[in-house]
Amino acid sequence: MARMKFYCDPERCIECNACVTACKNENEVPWGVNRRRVVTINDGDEGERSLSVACMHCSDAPCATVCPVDCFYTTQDGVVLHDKDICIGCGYCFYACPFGAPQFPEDGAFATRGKMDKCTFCAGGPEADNSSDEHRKYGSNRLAEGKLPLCAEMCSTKALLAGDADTISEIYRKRVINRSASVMARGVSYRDASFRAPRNASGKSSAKE
Amino acid sequence: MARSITLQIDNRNKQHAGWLLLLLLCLFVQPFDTFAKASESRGIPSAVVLNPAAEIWRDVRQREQLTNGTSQVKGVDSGVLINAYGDQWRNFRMQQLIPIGGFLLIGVVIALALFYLFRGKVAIEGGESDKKLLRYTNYEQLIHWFIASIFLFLAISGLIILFGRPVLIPIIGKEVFSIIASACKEGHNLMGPLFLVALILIFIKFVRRNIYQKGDLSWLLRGGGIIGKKHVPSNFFNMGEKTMFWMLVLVGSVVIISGFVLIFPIFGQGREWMELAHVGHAIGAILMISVIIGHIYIGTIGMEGAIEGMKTGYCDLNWAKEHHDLWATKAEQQGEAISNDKVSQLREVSSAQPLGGHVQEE
Amino acid sequence: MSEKFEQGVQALRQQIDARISAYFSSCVHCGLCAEACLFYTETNNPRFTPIHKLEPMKKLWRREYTFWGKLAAAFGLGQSLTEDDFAEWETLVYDSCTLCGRCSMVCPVGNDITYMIRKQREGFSVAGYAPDGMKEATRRALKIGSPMGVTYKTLKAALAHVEKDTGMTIPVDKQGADYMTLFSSMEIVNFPEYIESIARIFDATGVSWTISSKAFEATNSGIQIGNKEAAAEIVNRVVIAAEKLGVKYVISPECGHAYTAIRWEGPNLIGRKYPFEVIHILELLDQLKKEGRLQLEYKDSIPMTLHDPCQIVRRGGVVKQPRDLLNSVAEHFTEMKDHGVMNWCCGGGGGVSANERAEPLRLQVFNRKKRQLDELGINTMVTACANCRITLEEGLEHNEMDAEVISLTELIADHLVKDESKV
Amino acid sequence: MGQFIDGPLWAFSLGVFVLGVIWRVVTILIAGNRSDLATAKGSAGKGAIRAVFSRFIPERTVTSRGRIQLIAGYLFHLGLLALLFFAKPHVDFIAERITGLSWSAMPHWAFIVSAEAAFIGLILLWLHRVLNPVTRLLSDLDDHVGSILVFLVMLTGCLALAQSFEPLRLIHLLLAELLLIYFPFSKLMHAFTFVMSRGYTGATMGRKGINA
Repeated sequence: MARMKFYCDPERCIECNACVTACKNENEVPWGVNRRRVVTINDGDEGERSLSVACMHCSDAPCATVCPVDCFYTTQDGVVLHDKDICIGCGYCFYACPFGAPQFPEDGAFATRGKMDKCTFCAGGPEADNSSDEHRKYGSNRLAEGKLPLCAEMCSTKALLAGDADTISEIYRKRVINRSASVMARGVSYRDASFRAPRNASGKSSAKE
Repeated sequence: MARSITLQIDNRNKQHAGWLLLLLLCLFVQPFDTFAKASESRGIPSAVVLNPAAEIWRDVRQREQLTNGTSQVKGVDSGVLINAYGDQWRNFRMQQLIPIGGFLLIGVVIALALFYLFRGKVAIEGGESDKKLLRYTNYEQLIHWFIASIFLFLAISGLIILFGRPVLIPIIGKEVFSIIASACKEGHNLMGPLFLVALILIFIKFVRRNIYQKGDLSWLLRGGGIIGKKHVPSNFFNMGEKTMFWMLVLVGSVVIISGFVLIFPIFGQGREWMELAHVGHAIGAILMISVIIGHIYIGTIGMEGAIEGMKTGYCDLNWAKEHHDLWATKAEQQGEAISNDKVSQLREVSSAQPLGGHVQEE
Repeated sequence: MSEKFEQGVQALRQQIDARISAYFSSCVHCGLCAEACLFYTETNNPRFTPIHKLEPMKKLWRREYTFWGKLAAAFGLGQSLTEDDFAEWETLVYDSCTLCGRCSMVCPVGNDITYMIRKQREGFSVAGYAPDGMKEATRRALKIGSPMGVTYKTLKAALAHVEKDTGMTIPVDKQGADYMTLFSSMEIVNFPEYIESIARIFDATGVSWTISSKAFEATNSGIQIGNKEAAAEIVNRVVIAAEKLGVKYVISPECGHAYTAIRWEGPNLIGRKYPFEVIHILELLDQLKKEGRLQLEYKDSIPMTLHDPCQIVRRGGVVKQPRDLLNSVAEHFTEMKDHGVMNWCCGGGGGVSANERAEPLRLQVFNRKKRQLDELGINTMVTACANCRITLEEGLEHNEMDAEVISLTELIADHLVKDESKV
Repeated sequence: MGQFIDGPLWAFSLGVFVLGVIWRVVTILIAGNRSDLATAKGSAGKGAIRAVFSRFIPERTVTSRGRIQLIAGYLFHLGLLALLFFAKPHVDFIAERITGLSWSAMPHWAFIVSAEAAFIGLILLWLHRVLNPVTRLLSDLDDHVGSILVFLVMLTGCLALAQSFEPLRLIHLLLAELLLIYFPFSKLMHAFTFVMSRGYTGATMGRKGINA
């Protein structure tokens, strides 16, 4: 039994947002909903890192725990999905999720948020695989076709990996060995290796100020 | 910061607890200390299979300054990598609010049932007299039943949302329950603001009679007459009623404000605000419901003659003398006591309608 | 009795026209009319709610004109109008309604409740459920010619008295006069000063006028009790007399409901238009003043207020004239808080003053007027209705108030320019 | 069941409503009024038109003594009219099912605010009806059925706000249909006949030269 996971390598992510675009396109998500987003830490400063974030498909998903109508379920592949026919749009999953994955299509005055939408690991929803209903509500079901989520497949630097946890772990392990340690723990990995001291100016040219 | 929010929650409760229902709140406060420790040890959700991302996320999490970044995706909190309080809120909701809140409400009902078995209906000792006093004007009854109906609707719909998953889903299934829950959610959100309107009306009309006075302390010390079985002198409202009024106003304000924070997620308030608001909303609501259950008990089966004032506008003179003698004596001296016949003429009771009222104020 | 009841129901049925159907269809039982009715505001008795006084008529309407009523009737269910309803509602319809029309002004759906009560009285009177005082008054009006039993002989005596006091000749039965004037029997009996005032004003302004010995009575008990045959008969007397004398105008006296009767209901009662015009004495006085024929001198300095007679102002449309006239003779004329078409009734209109058993209630609801006066602090009340005058005076006396009620026409007569050369 | 409510029953209730209202108005008109023979002082037509509009504004007497009813009445009627004709789901429904014409709807928040105003108004009016001695005396079954039916339609509408649960929409629709069927046979007709009542009274008053 596989356990599907995402992994984003901050050493490789170049904040190109291709994963975000791919996801939107593949799943035809409504306006205002972003199942995936790229977060940049220390933008423009030393130690700038980007991470592509979406639902992490937790094993003990907080969203599923707090849902008042119990609309979440975990597939055999370890993908956390939800049933939009049952969702009442209360927003509790959004409060509980550490990653900010649950999204809502409406602005929410008087708490009208609409049905929650989130990353499905390109695995659709409870409806029959690749049925039109499923596509309308949840977008693509690539997993049923034997494909991985498009965001990961599109990633040009292969920063974003998706797939069975064991396989990804293995890839990651190899990368870490090559880099010799965890990037975050050590700070900027290639600063020490660079030929000259960093320039006084900080960050990239498109720095937002 | 994780600690500070816990402390904040903690303090809020201690403030209420200080002058409200001390005993009840201790139930809430105590688990909060354990809650803080528990959340630390839990850390991130334990993974059955090691997630290769776990390491990096743990790194992110340990460095608080790193949790806030920027994102091309625009939206509230979209730059936040980790919402550290989500898990605390989840623990509060699942391990404290639902079980403790549920048992508290059941406990109140059981306690009242036991009290009823023990004490029975408090009768008017002198029996009904042939005179009545005007207790509530038409307008006062109107706003009372207005806030009552809205409160009941909000309480029931809120309780369904809160306890539906453990209580109702096993009985009626997810599909049916989600319909009911959606109805409750939409109704709760739409009717919620009406409670503010009703509370303002109630506050303006009743605040003057609810200011604490001399004698209220002795009422409290004698347990409102439960201790010693003797009626304690009180004015138009007794200490218990005044306390309920202020509880309704203050806890009600907390519930209203937190409710607005929750139903208007358009002012850029982040998740931590909404989580905090939810905590305040839930604790406040459960407190209010508990107290109102007691209020309803006294009004219906607990005490003879207590509901008459709100039902008909008039209360029996003997009842008034027993329970609100300072007010009743003064009113009687001023010649405000009206004969039962006159009351039935003013209320036109000949047309057999169940509810009553009083002539309009000029 | 039962036959009479049937006739009463039939009479009631005949009254239900499009207006009443629309009114009953529109009424949402909001109860706002109660807040406009002095019988409710002064007693707080919900039974005095104006629309509630129409329950018998509504019962009939509901049973015979509505879907549910007809359905229930077809299955022998529901309530039909009973004689008990008449008995129970008699006091509500006659004692606690002065047909003042205030409720009709506030109804949010625009129901003319007063009109309906007036029509409902038709059924009640036919069924025999009317106060004895009013029945008697109507009988006397038909038989003797005046509800108070005033005959031409009494009038003649009063006229002789006036002639003696003023030295004028009062024209009686003068063919071809412009104006034929009517009196209320209350004026003849209680306020002969009114006759004198009229005579002096007309003399001073040179109006060609006369009094008919056949029809001098303006009051119409038929209108009050709700008996259209009687009302038509009383109107008809005036019309015939006026036609016979060939006058151009008939002057309605100060009396309130007399104006409604002769001016607004009269043509409909007799079923034809008049060949003459009906004009209220105040309208005529105002017209004379505007034409410059009525010359008035000096203004009274005592503060005065005006009591609007409902039937002349609210139900009659003579709103502006009394104010203009009063302003021309009073320096300090202050309006009551509720005045004009929203005035409060004296409590004795619509036949209530002729109804002895209603007296305690009438005196109770006088509190409204008392409060209005107390608010103003004015002790001189000018009015233009003999019936109001009597009711007000009784109310003032009952409350031991030191206030005076004067007739506007008499006040005007007192201010006539005393120059004999001016004609 | 759902198909029945959304199909034949809808058509039937709309038919009953339209025909019923016409029938009621016609029966009132058939009863007829006698023409007024008294010489008029003013215009009946003008008086009628004036009364139809002027009665939207309350008289001062009532503004102090009937304040609650007036405030509640305005809140309820204005709120109900706004949400009936300018709420997005209703505009869409009317355009799709009845007129084919569409007009711009209120923003969602305005829809909710008007619904809230209508709820405040209706709850207060009904409570006033049962608490105040005058209205309690006057009220009959029709008043209560009408109020409660309107309340239920509004309540189910508010419960169905999420617009994503078909059963909730059907309950709302079913109650609205019952209301439409009940409408012509009840006091709710005042929504149409008030024009006639005000008109008749205004015409009479107008002839007498009084502003009513």
